[in-house]
Amino acid sequence: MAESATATALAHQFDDLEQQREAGYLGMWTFLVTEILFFGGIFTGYTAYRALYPEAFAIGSHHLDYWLGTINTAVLILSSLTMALAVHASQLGRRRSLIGFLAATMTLGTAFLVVKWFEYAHKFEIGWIPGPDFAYRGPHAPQVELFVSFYFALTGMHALHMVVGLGILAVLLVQARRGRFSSEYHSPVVVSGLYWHFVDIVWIFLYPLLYLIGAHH
Amino acid sequence: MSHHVIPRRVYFVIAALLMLLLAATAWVAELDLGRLSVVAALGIALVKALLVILYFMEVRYSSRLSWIVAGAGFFWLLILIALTMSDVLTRTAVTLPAE
Amino acid sequence: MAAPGPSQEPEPREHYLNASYGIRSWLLTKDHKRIALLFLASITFFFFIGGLFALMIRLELMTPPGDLFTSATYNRLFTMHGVIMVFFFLIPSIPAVLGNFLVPMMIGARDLAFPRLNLLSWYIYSIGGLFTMAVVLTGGVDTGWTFYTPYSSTYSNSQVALTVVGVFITGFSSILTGLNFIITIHKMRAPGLTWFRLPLFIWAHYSTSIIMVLGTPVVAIALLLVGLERLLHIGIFDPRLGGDPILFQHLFWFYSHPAVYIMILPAMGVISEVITCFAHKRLFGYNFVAAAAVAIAVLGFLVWGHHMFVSGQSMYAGMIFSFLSFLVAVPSAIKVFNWTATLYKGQIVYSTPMLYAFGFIGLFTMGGLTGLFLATLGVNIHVHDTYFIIAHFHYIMVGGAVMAYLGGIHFWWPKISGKLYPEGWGRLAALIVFIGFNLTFFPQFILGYLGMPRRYHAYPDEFVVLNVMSTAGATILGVGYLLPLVYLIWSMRYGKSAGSNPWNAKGLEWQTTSPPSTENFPITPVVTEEAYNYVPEPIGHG
Amino acid sequence: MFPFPTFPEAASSIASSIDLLYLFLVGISLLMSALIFLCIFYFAIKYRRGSRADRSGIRHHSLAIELVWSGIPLLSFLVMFFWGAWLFYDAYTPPDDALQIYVVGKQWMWKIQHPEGRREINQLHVPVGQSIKLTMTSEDVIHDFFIPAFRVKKDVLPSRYTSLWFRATKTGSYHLFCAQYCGTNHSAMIGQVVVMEPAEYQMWLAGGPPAESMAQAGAKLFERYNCNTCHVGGGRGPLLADLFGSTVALENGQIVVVDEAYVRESILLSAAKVVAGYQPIMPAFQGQISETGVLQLIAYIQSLGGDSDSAQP
Repeated sequence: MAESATATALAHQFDDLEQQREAGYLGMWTFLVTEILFFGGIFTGYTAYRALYPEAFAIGSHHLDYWLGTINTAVLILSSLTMALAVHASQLGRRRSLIGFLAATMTLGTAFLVVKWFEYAHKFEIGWIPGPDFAYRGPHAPQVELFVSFYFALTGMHALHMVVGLGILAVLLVQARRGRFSSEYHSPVVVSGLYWHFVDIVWIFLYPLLYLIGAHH
Repeated sequence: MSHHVIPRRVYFVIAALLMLLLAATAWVAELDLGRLSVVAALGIALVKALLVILYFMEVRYSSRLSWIVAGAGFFWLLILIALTMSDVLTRTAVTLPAE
Repeated sequence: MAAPGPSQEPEPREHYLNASYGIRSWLLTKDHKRIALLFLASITFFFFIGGLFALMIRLELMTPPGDLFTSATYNRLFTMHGVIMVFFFLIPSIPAVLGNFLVPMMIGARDLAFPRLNLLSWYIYSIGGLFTMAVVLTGGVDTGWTFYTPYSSTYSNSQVALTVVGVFITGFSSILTGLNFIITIHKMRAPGLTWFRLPLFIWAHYSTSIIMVLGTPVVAIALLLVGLERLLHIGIFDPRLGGDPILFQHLFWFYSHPAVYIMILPAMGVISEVITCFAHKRLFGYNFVAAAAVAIAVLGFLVWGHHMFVSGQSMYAGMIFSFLSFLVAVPSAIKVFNWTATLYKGQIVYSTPMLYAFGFIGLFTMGGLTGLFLATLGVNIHVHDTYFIIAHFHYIMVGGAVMAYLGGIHFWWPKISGKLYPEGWGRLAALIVFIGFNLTFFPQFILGYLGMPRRYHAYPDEFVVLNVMSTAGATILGVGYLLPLVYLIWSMRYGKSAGSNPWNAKGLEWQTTSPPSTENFPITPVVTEEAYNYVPEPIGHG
Repeated sequence: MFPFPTFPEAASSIASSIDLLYLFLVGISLLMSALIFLCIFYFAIKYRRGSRADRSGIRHHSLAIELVWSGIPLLSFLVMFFWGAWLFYDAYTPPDDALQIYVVGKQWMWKIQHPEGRREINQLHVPVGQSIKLTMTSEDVIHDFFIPAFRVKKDVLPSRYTSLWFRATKTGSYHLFCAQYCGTNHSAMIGQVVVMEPAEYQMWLAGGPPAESMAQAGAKLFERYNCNTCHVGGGRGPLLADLFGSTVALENGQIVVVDEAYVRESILLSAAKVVAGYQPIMPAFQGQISETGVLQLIAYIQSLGGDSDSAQP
């Protein structure tokens, strides 16, 4: 281990890099646990209302764009793959492929948000926005509005996490270009990777819960 | 976390599995399974999440403590949902499921 | 008796307080001890703001009609009192001040695992606090600290959104503190400091951190949804759409009941330290007291529905929650019995912190026992939402948590400031607080069973005598709280030098200088013995 | 003994049993706290620093003692739980012969209507010795109907019915409070429960401005909203005679009991639970009929016969 690199990377409160690395890893996991419960609050509401109003939730789900949801799921899974590869590159100290995979992850993440943008824009166009002007007037209208509220709360919160994730990746990218990371010191990449995968996992649950209720077509 | 570096091949295999499971989710949703379709959809999602957690997030190669931390999050979520539903589902005893 | 004399030992030339100067050295500090003092200043500010609101509430309630304030003002007073005291004083009180200062020192570490997050935690708290002060200055909020929907989401015409944002932000401060403690306690203990050698203060903070990390996000999202419903019509709790106001109560109490344990567990940790020191004896049943802390943290998450027995929650769920609530009372009882047993054959010194500890046990016992009344379904129907409940939770939160907080501040004041506080004044203040507290809140148990509902601006004439008693007690209590503020500040300048260990206490924090250096210990200490390994002194000594 | 009240009046059939449990808890609490306080005082004095008390044989742990002092409280807690749960069940399960009275809460008043038609505000007149069941709902926020002398209380929710029952045992006038904070004039949302002899109650019912019964008022609403075009013959909607309290099968195969909550939902959100064999063609009346109106319609449908006792959550 290079003496100078260790000295700059090691914070004074830790005894060695290993301790520091484990603390960072566990710290992020603990943070993700709070995130699980943060989304969990809305999921609990979703569970309760879906049990109470199954028909309304099916109607609401049928009106979502099934294909956009599916494509976005695939995009996010791919981005998780590139993120995992970025972490892998950082562990081996391969700077160029680290930069490449970080950029790929950001591209996929942005693609997800662009698709989301079009989905939201369409909802605004047809007036599927909770509130006094909610456009749907068919059967179960109030409860369908509840479903749409959940749709926006869940996907909005998820999109917000994506935006934060993109910000983190941007910082990593800059640092990677400056050569901050090495096979000894790459905790920030690993820890940010955990966050990115978590956001992916949330979507893995959102996809069937929002887009796939009841049989389609 | 450990110094263990997972071979790149593993990541590709996992990603391929995830894509397959995505196709499976979409396919299962087309079938008319009634109540079982929720179970199937969530079951597949759970498997996908586990794959991501164990391999992409490398929990499989980590200390027991990270297993506990990750597990605690889901366990507490289960507490929240289960006890809330113990109220919601029993509030009016008048709605009976069809036999 | 046994007040420590001035220390012969010279004060350290350089310590964390004089290591650097200037406002920047404080606002950009990463030293856990300085951050603790930043928190101390902020929460003291909020404590007296919240206390001021309490005093105004009590003044209004001196007479049956609502004659001092309008009902709209009165509703804002009790809401602001609750919001400030719960979210901006009680929850951060012991963890963010004493915990921040002591957790690294007690485990022989140089700092917390994430010092920058720790500083961030204080900034987040302060931003949340600024929002709350903005609410106070722009007309206040009138939903009660519980923010029940649909009143908060649709009907209230007050600063609900701003308040909700303030509380939401502050929640992250709490999460970061808890996260920091968990990682620090896991990863940074000194060599030889095994889990069952940890001081109980550490066990208490570990348990509290679990609750902070697991509970806070749920109330955060619940409040965020209320805010979104007000601002963007995301109507998840809107009954007109078939939304369920009781769902909000579930999400709210999933955190807010365990939040009581966020307040009381660290208090219990303080009491374990104080009692062992001033009984000069090892704690009776260490393993049970430690396990009880974790048990309270876990079981505490299973009982939230006891706030909703009359809310329209199903009868079946009510019974589950009642049963689980009784279970969580067992570990609390275990703790009280073990503290009492620790006194047996001890060498007890009636110092100020010990007086607070006695007060804590007494008041916490009464608070805990009246909690059983509330967990009992049949009785809960009658006392729910009456002054009985007000009295009960003040016995826990003020009689318990605040007594322990004050006891802890006195106990570690020599370590924090390097100075001794005036012992005579300390004991006097402890006595005044105890008397004032009981006079304020005991009559409220009777009022509650008589049926006086909480959050009432005006009340029927027959309740007046008990209310006057309560108000009289509140003024005494106010004096009791002002005294320490005065003499502790006084002692910072004029107090006698404390020396590194004025109480002859065990524990790593007493092995370093007072005040400690920025790095806490000159060399990392090695632990070779159990916690509280006090050796009985020969009889007749001292 | 004191120049102020220390114990509330007990004027309902369950009041004394709740008081008994309360006093049991007070007794246990006194016992426990006396035990702890005496120990603390005794130890603090006897073992003060410098005293010559014998301190030999100090122990720092004892599994047996720990088990005893966790086991005994646990047992007494179990007694409290079962006793409390049993009373809770009684207090919230109305008897079959209870007289129905309807309560609507709104900021900041209680609107009450008796089935015979007499209405009152912030006052509730009831006969002594007769079980009364209140069916309650709110027009805005959550309220809570609390009668301390009867030891009963229940939240009153918007868009939902909750119920409360009691049997008054003493004539007189008692406090009625709103116990769930409901906004600016929460503390003014109070009133009186007047318990009268049955004969007096009958006279009181007959007094006041001449009023039609709730069922009659409901029948008028039934006509005004043209409900009869579908629900009386015609076959487009279910017939309502002898319907209340029975069970019906829904489109999705569920079986529901036709109770207050179901009728309310079917009027306001008509498409929510359509009876099997009918089309969801009924307009939703949400926002058009007041909560009081809905209660009158329910009373009318009840008056058309059916087993009205069995239907209550």
